[in-house]
Amino acid sequence: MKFSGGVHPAYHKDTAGLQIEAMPLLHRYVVPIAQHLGAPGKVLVAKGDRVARWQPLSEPVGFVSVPVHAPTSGTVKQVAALPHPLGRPMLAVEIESDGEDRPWEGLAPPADWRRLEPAELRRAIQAAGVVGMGGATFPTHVKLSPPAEKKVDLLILNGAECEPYLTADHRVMLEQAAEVMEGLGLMMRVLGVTRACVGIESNKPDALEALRRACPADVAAEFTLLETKYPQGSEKHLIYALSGRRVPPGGLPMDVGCVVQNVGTAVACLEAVRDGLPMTERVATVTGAAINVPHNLRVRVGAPLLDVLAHCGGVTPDVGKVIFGGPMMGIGQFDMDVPLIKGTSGVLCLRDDEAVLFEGGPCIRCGACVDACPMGLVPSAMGLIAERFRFEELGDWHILDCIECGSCAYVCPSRRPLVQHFKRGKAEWRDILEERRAKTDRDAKRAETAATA
Amino acid sequence: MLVPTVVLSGIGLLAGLGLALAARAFAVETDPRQDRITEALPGANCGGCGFAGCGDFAGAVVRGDAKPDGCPVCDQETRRLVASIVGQTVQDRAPQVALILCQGGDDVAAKKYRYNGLASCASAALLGGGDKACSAGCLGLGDCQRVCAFGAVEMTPSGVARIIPARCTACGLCVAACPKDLIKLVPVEATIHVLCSNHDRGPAAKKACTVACLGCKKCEKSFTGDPRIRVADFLAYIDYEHAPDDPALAALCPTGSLVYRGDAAPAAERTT
Amino acid sequence: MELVLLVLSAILVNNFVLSRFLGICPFLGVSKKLSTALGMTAAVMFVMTLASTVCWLVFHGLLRPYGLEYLQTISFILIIAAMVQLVELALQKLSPGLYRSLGIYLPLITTNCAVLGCAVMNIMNESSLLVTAVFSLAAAMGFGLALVLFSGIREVLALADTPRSFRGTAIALVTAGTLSLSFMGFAGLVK
Amino acid sequence: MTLESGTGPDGAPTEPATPVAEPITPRDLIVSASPHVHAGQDVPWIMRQVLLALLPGLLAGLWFFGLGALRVLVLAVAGCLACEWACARLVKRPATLRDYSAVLTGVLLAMNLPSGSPWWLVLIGSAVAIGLGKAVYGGLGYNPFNPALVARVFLLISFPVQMTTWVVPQGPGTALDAATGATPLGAIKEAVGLGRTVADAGAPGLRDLLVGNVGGSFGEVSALALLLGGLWLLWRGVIRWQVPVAFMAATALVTGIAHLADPAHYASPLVHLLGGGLMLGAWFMATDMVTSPVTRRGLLIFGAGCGLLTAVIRLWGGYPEGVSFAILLMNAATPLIDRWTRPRVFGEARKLYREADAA
Repeated sequence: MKFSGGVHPAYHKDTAGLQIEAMPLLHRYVVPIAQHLGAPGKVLVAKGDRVARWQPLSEPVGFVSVPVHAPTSGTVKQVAALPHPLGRPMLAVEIESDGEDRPWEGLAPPADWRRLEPAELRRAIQAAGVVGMGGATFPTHVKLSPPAEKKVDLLILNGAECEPYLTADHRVMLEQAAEVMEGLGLMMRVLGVTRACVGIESNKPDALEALRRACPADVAAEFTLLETKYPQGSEKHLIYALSGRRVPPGGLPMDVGCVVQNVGTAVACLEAVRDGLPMTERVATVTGAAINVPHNLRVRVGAPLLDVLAHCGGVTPDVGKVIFGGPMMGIGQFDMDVPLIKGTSGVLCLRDDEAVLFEGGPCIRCGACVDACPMGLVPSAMGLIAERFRFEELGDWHILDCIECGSCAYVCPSRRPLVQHFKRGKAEWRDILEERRAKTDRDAKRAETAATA
Repeated sequence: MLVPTVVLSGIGLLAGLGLALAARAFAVETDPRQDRITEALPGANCGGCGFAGCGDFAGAVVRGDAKPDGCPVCDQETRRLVASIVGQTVQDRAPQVALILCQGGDDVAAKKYRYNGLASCASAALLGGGDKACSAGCLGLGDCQRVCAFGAVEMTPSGVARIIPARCTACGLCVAACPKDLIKLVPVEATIHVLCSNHDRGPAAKKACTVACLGCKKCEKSFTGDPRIRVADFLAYIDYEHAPDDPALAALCPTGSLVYRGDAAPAAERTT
Repeated sequence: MELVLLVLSAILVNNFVLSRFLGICPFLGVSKKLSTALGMTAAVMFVMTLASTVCWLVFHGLLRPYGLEYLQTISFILIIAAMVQLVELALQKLSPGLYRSLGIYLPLITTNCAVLGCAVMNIMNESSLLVTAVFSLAAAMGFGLALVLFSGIREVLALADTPRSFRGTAIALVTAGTLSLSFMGFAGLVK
Repeated sequence: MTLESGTGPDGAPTEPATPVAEPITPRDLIVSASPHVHAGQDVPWIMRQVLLALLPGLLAGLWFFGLGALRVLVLAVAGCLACEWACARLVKRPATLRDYSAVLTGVLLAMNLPSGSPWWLVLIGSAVAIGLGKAVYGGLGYNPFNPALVARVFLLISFPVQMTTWVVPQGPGTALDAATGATPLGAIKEAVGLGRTVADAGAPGLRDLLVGNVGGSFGEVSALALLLGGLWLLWRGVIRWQVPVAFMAATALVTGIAHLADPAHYASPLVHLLGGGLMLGAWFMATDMVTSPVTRRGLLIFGAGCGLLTAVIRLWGGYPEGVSFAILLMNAATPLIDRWTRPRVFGEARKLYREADAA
């Protein structure tokens, strides 16, 4: 089934043919404690400590929290607020590598996922610090623990990789097809579902073929080649495209009985159980016109951006933007010291003349954004409202349903920074809701005291 | 003469009777105190009290949702009047003025990237805290100026906000609007201010901005006994309860982040 | 057929606001929001229809038999004022939100030339009671149509980057003028 | 800033694959919100496309009305540009001459005027279009009414004589003081008004209507050329099909019913479709993005409303031509249409998922 809206950006999947190459060991790594959505863990190490590879640097606090692990062995140089891909400095552990890459003795023993209970698997996945690798970085074990009242019957494996430029998932599907499918089977076991759908955009038929061939007999998966259209990889739209189910506004995939997992996440889950190895590396695409030698890199989490760029031959002098993630939803970077983290699916280096400059011209009401919005919103009107700072009206326009996919700004002929409007608008609207809730609570409390008095 | 009089008064009587009945059917209780409070208030509907305009605030006072001295704009007399309408008394409080604790314009403060986007501080702050290399620098996009109902904020040519004390009513809207928390309400009489909010260590602060407070403690050490300026976390703070009033203090500061704005200062810089 | 043409004429061709330029005060005053405009339309429809009918009854039943035509204006105003008071009382009770947003414009219906004009016009045209009622309702609907269209535009205009000197009533008047221009396209549609 | 080179597993430093060209200092990078790429279209591009699409109609008009038409065109475009510049100066904003919107307004205005219009009429029209139609609202994007049409209707009501003095087309050599005659629709209206039939009006045949060898505003006469331009716009994705299709369908429907009921007094729908300013209106004026709804459903309603009002005014109103009025009226209704045709939010209300699907 096809969803309405969406756009067809130039795909630039030039790195699709490049084998994944392991990044050499670096002198230093900066491992942020917060690499996932949810509560950051509690730091376990202090300055001067010796750590081994895969040793936990933090422990989860609460359920929606995962630990981070040392990418290599060495000495903790500092635990401090250091540059973070999200923009503001955040607590991180800086490790000076000793070059030995000595593994940690406390690793969990390898195990066969087919013999473990779902609860044990979930524990292993959380302990390994596995998060969604599509970019949202939601802790995987939480997604694999639907509450009892939500009956999940379908696991969807997201191999759409609809962001232009990025080919990391594509390469993982080609080179680690067997592990992807094993990981899928593992996650199906955790969820207790018998049905799985694999969705891949039609520009990657080879990936679909590889996965189909690698599918073990005991994993019941359906394979679908999806229309190549952005944002095909968005959870809600992928679910609709594969099953026809529509996640209600404000709802979660599990509200329609689905769980969506990225292909990279499947491999990470498998490695966590089969090999007992925590998540300390990922595949990231380093590409763009401003990078000298594009790569699909297997890079350890915490590798500083500058070293990654240097490994790829450095950037050209006319570099204008360095983006973590894809060009549609990625985050622009300005500090060369930020580390690549679990959610970094790629590093995109755009030339100065390629970088879109928002001009914020007047909206000419052409309606292109309305046609492009995959969520059925009216970005033109919302942008105007936000531009006049009338945030209290944005709720009527379903601002919270905006998935910030960028389709509207991509087509806007006036180059209006619509996504920035909506990010701000969402934050302001949440504040307003919070205030209203507090006020109703106050009123209720007063009514109560008045009643008792 | 009789007929027209009878006809007119007849119509009038009938209408009056109908209205009287209607008034009974649609009777609504209103609190006359709300109108009196609304009349007493300045009527600028600036929203500084946190309610939607003066009328809304008056209603909140009558219902007990707001304190009678909750209007930050009006003078002491009005506050007393409002309080007396609802049968309360209010404490006097010292007149205040807003102050922007940053003077890092483009001429003195470094930038960490080329910003491209909306001309609003709060929107820019979403992108790594804004383009100023100083993590506590004024972004210069004028959110405070936009919310001020009294035209009391101006942007200097170098791109940093400045309060025009004569117009400031200390309503506090700009304080809430600044995403970098750079605006504070200070007593009008205070003359010495630290116009910096950067908590970085000296070298880092200096690299980001030449007028940053380095936390060198020269000002703090100039006091014998109980200092009225204290440095905490590499930033100097004025003790506004016992505000110092000595033009010579400002000369101690190596970067110029400690300023004197009293009577002895040039007219354009005075706050009192 | 006669009545249908009458209704069309009152709504489109001889629109009270856009062709006769009556009732401009509330047209400009309460057109900032669509919801308020709809409330005002309802209020005016009620007052206009009822007031015109009652005025007709008073005129033909009282004033003319006694030769008191010269009392027309004052007695009509009296009736209209009473109607408006009634609406005001009812609104305050039934829809306090609308009551607040209409504000001063609600009592000002009393001095709304459209309402008085409608009542007087019916007398001048020697209309029958039925025609009076229908014409008044249609006229009020015409007023409402103009008001609702206009409020829709003004809601959008509030988001526009209008030059400072034209903000508010100035741009509203320009818009109303253009709207009036386009309504002239209906000229000659009836009769 | 210096680069740290990588170290191999044995701890020995390894050289980067290729030397690094230039170390980038962070402040050189651009940071903006996502997305970081763009489809490429911009406002001047759209305006240029519309201008290009107008070319066939424009050339046809110039062919039939000659120098007079050219004079009107040049005056209108120059007037609009000058006005745009002056207005920008007045409100102290940067002049936006380069987005071609003023040129487009000028061309559209010219095409809506008789080729024999006196120079002052054209200049007043330009001033009204840009000044009253656009600049007072804050410029491009904020005007609720189509500027060219505001000017045309303004002129039509203020100067009815000059605005209805139609030059008879005589090819490129048409003299400036050429003979005048009626438009086809005007002739029909007059004949019917005098109690005669449509056939008595002696209106030109469909072929002349199609190529444009008839009296009228100089840019509206050639239905075929305008249709070609419109289709090209559609193919380029500049306009959406809903407006022209709904516009023409509604006009054809209403005039068709009237024609079937009384062919003697109501002209055939083909005459209505090809005659007057309908093609120009449906493809180029009603499709103006700023003044039409943003949703496709809204555009359908908008187009149908334009068509309906056009037909009603033409058949029963006082004016022989109703396209301008109809579009202006629907412009006024656009905010309401937008409000009531908001698309459904993904996943809202209609729930496709039921327990049965899960099984």
